[in-house]
Amino acid sequence: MTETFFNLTWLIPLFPLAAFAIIVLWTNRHRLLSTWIAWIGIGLAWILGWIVFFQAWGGFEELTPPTHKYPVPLFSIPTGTTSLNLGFQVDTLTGVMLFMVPFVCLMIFIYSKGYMNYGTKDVDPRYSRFFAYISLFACGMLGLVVSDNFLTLFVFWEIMGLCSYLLIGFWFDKTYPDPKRITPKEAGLKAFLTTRVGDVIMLAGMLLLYSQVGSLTFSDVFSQETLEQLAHTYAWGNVPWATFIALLFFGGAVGKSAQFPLHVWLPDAMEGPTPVSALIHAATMVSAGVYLVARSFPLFVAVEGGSQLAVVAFIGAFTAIFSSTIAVAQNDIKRVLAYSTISQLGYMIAALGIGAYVAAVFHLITHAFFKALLFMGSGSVIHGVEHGHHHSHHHATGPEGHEEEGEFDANDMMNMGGLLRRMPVTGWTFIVGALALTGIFPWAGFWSKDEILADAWKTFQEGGHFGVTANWGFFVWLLLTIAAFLTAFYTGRQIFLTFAGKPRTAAAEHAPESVPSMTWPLVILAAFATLLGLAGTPWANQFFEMIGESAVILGERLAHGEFNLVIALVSSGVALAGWVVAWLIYGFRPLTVPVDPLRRPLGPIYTLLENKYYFDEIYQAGIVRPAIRLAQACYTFDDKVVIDPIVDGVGRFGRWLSDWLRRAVDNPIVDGAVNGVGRVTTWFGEFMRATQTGKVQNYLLVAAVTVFLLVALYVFRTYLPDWLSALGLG
Amino acid sequence: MDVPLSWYLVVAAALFCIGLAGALSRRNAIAVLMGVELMLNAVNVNLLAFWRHVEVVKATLSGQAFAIIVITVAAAEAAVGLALAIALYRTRRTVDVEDVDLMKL
Amino acid sequence: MTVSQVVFILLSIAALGGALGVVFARNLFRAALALVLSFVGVAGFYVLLEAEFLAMVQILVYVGAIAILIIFAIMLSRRMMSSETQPWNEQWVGAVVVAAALFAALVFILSRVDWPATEAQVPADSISQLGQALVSPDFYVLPFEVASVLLLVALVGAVIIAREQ
Amino acid sequence: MEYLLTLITFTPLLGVLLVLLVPKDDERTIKNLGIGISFIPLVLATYLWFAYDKGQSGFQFEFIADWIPAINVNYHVGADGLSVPLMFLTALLTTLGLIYSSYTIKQRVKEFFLLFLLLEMGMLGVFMSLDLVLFYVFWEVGLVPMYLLIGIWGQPKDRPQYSAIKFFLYTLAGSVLMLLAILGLYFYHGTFDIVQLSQGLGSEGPLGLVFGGNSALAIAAFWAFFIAFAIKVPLWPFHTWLPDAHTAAPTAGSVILAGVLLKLGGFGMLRIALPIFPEQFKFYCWDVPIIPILALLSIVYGALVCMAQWDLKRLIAYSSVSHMGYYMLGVSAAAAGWGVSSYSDAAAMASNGAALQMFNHGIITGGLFFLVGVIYDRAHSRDLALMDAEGNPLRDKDNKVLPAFGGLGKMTPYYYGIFLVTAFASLGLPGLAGFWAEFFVFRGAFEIMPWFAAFGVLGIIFTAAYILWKIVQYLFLGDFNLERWKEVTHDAKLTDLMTFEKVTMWPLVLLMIGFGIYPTPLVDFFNSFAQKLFGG
Repeated sequence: MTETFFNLTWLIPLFPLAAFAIIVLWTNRHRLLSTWIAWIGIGLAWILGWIVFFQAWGGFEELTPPTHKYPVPLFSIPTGTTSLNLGFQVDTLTGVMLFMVPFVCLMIFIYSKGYMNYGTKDVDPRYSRFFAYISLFACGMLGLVVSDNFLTLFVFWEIMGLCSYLLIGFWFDKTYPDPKRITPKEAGLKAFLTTRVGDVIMLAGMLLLYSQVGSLTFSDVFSQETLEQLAHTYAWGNVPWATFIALLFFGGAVGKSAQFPLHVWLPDAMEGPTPVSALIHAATMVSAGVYLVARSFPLFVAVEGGSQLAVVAFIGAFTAIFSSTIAVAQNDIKRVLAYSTISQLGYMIAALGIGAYVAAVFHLITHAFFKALLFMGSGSVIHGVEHGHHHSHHHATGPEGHEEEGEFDANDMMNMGGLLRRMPVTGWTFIVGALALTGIFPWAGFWSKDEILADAWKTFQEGGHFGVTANWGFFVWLLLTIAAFLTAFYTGRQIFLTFAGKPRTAAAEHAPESVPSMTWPLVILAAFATLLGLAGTPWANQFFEMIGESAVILGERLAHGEFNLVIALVSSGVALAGWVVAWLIYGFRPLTVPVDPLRRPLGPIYTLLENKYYFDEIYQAGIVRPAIRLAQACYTFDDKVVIDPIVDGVGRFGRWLSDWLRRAVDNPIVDGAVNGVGRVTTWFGEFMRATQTGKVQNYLLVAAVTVFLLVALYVFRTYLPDWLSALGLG
Repeated sequence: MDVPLSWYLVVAAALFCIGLAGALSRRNAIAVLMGVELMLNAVNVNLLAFWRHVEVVKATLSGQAFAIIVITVAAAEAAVGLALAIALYRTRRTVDVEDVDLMKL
Repeated sequence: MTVSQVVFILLSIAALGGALGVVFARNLFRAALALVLSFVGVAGFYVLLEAEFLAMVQILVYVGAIAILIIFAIMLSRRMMSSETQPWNEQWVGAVVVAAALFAALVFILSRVDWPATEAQVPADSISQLGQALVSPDFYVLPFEVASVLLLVALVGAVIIAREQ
Repeated sequence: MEYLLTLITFTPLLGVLLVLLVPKDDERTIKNLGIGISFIPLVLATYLWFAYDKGQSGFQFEFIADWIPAINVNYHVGADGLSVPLMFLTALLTTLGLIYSSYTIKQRVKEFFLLFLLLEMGMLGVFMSLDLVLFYVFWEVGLVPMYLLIGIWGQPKDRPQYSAIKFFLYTLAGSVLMLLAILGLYFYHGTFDIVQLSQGLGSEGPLGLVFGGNSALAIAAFWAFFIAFAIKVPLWPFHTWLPDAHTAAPTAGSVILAGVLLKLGGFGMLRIALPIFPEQFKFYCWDVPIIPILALLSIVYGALVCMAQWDLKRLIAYSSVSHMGYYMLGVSAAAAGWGVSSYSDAAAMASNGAALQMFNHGIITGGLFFLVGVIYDRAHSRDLALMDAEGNPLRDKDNKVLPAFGGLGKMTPYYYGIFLVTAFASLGLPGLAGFWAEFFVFRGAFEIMPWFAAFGVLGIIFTAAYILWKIVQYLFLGDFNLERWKEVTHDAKLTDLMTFEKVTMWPLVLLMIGFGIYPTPLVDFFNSFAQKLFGG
């Protein structure tokens, strides 16, 4: 197979970019046209992306070096005598990302048409702009995966950050009567600033890497010699540059993938429209952090047994369990999924931390499909409930119609119930997604999650690769297994609260099924969520075949756990247990009142979980408010107390000095003399005034007299001595 | 040279002083202007006399050139002066400089 | 007494007499005619000084242009010619005294200086030399040009001033 | 060709003379004439941009003529990679400023256009000067028009006289120091020629060491130049004239002030202070790192002060302090890397970044001031929140600040879009022009002075915070409240961008996006300059 299409890879992100530009500049007023332009943009990207993917799957036999395929420089920037080359590349990691990203994007683009109420009277006033933004976002994500260097990767990374900001704050005019509830505009700001912290750390790492290596191109950075050099030169003490830079990169991943402690932005990002949540905050952007760690994995493993992998494993595993506990006590259907996302990203990060590279990437891909499915399902539910609410509100005659507009929260699972009957397609696809998420055989999540757990267990049993110690393997396995139980529990809780039982509000009672443009993507994604796992079964692991090759540089050391029946049974058992517990609490006796039955027995722990361990409050009090206070102090210092007063003081001193000089020196002495002259002049002027007749000949006469006097003066000066001597007086 | 330099100078001085007296004493603006013309003529006589008796040795022509410039200025002055006189006459029906003392407020 | 000296004395009489006529004539028109006489006398001086070109210029510009201009001006404002008012102002005594005193002082100084006399001849091509000097960048082209600009400005100015509003 | 620079610089003077001839009631002619004339330097500067050979590092379009031969002052002009983009920037911002002002300046139109063109001449002259006296003369020429622009056309409530005097005296104080240093250089070396002075002062150069190795004199002269330029940049703690001047100046004046006048200081650092006093500059950046510390303070402190501002224009003025701090950090890193062969590329990158920061700050902050002018022209108010008498924001019962505007994103989407691009360019979003400057500054700094760089990147976070939190959120986000708008603006009409405002903004936006995506043409210029200074 020829590699012709690899040369066109750089076009993939340009299609959505063109769509963005066209919509913003020209077709903003025309909704249907904008929709189609966005669809065509992402559709072309999808077609080309899959062509490239299948070619990459076919292999790169004749190309060397084997890891970073097809680096093509697009342009360069001069940097002193050298220059910085930027371009794109294709390798198998890029390939699988190109399999997942444009396809999921396409599904979500199609879904968005219905979600933004195209063709109804409720159509969003900024409908076209929404498609422009998500097109730009798609450009960012696709650009990220085809970059051949850290710089353009960072550029697209930040463009996604921008889109995330714009899309979370898409309904920036929304306000809530509850002042404590975060509004979309604040959520957008919070997301941008929080990820910015991680980005800056990553930028620092990138710049240090650039300083050390002199290049940012992957093939240069990940060459064997460079890695050796980075592993054996030291930033300070005994911290090698490789470790230090890898940790800084991980900082970026923590921000983008919402890992502890920078996880706070993701749940609030659910204020954005649901397709955004599905697209950015589940399927693609948040997995960019994982992608970054996977992409720079050679750097992470350059130092055998360094602390960087331990940090990654710890953060990942801790985040996985930490956020799944929070998810248990959330009532907002999207927030549950948000915490679930954080938790699943934790899985991937933890997998990378123990060297389970392939398993992490595999989970990234499967997770993208089923989490997008879940989010879009939840969006469909919310959409339905909102319509049901409007419907009941407008047509209600009974007392239930008197709910205050605005008080009603369509996201709240306590307001739902019994929706499976009202929205069958949404309901069943949601359940498929939930099964995939919880890792029930044979759905996709089972295979990918199981591979991570098996790898962790294997690390515990046989010792890890890359110097990961066996105990880390156990630690990760244990935490992830507990997290698997919690995942099943909160997912089950979600299903039972939403779909089972009887509707708890009039809104849920009247919720209609969504339009076909919303349900069809659900069905397609459900199919993928069911079947995709078969790509990575232990018996025919196509996925490993493909991805494993992209990490050949890691040599024989790449972890690949064989299928371990015991582990599979344990994790499946744990997951089933979670479902069962959820059923016992929420499904066996469906809720009739909107109060969680766990609230009372868990008491303060439930409050703690409900308030997300008070992280927002801690950050607010510990970082945001001190920063604002510091800013205020600086301004006071600047304008009121020190700097400007000094400047003004110097000015005032100058004025005082001149004033003093005027009073002490000028007035009595200089001015006295001047005034004297002035008085004489006045007197003389009075006298001379008489001579001012205004007649020109008078003046002329004075001039003539003067001339005469001057001549006479000359005569006297020259000849007076002669005359005197002639008179005998000399 | 038959006519000594001093003769010219004395005549020029006389011409100048007569012109001066005219400029100072006539009431009519045009007559004043005529006096001024006489003074300028006296200057020219001086310039050319000095040229003939002093400068001609150096074979340069400053005196003549100066004289031409002076004539030019005189012509310009006469043109503007007469224009003023006519304008004055038109607006105030007089050309008596005694009556023109607008400069004194 | 050479011929030149006799001619000089005659010319002096014409020039100074004309000048006195300008100052003392009651009738303005006559004063203007006396001015012409004086100008012609001065032109004669120039001939004596072997500055023939200047003599011609004197005749052309002063007699031909300025004097005629003055006469025109006098005739344009006819009432000026009437001599019912005193032609001299009240400071005429002072003017005469100052003029006389200045003349005395000047003559005194002139008498005290030993004036040089030269036997050098005026070069035959002095007129062409003068022409070249006037337009040569090494000599007088700048004053020459400035003078022409001055004439232009005076021309424009005179027209604007004298124009009917 | 050798007259090109002279032509560019003095065409505005021709414009001044022509505007003088137009009667002052004929405002239409004055405006058209002023704008038309200002296009000539713009076209010529664009021509210069393309005619300049980026492959060479020396001065091009050089022209030298006697000016005051008695003291060896020459009319010596020339362009290199540093000055060409800045001249283009100056010409562009002047034209845009005049276009904008022709719609917004209502009183004393003739004087305004006249002074503006005079100002342009002064600024262009500084960029082309290669003789210290010429440099100094142009430097001062720019001062007076700006003083008058602030003083006459300032808003009465912003204390324009105070601000103008402060601006004038502050800059003049620096100028006096600079003049003394220029005279010192002349008395010692006998020349005012920048090229000779900056080539000659290495130990092998024809002029020997600066001041013959007399370090006390050299240090004094260095600081004299440095402070003069630092005031103009402005570097903390010499910055307090800036917020006042910006606040008081009319919109186009603020644009020029931020877009070009600040660059004069930056230009001086790279044209004079660094090439003539490299050892001294290096000493205070590396051995005794005073200058990078001041740069860091400018960055972080400037950004923090922004967060405490409620006056939009003042906020952006302080953001200039912060942004020019990045510039200064780049210059310090470049100076610290001067003469060390292993740092030659890093120093070149830092210098490229600094120069890029000058250019980008010019288009971005210039654009921001235009955009502030847009809202000010409509609302006649710049406060982001409702303020009490002491100048503190009012709060509602939930202790939330009451925004004065809000929701403009919904009402004026065009304005919002343009503002958003400019704001994100300002916070250094990759893909827009501002990023590359920060990237290269930090790239150089991380290699040469990593600790300073590490502190400096904190500024990026604060920058994002004040721009998104303070500006974008308070102006555009939230719901539009018609009652409050009427109360704040006394029933003014709210319209989206008008054509002349779009005409003014689009060139800048296109430059931001264009150089954000493909910065190479611009970096080529600066790199050719950096190669001359740091090239191996």
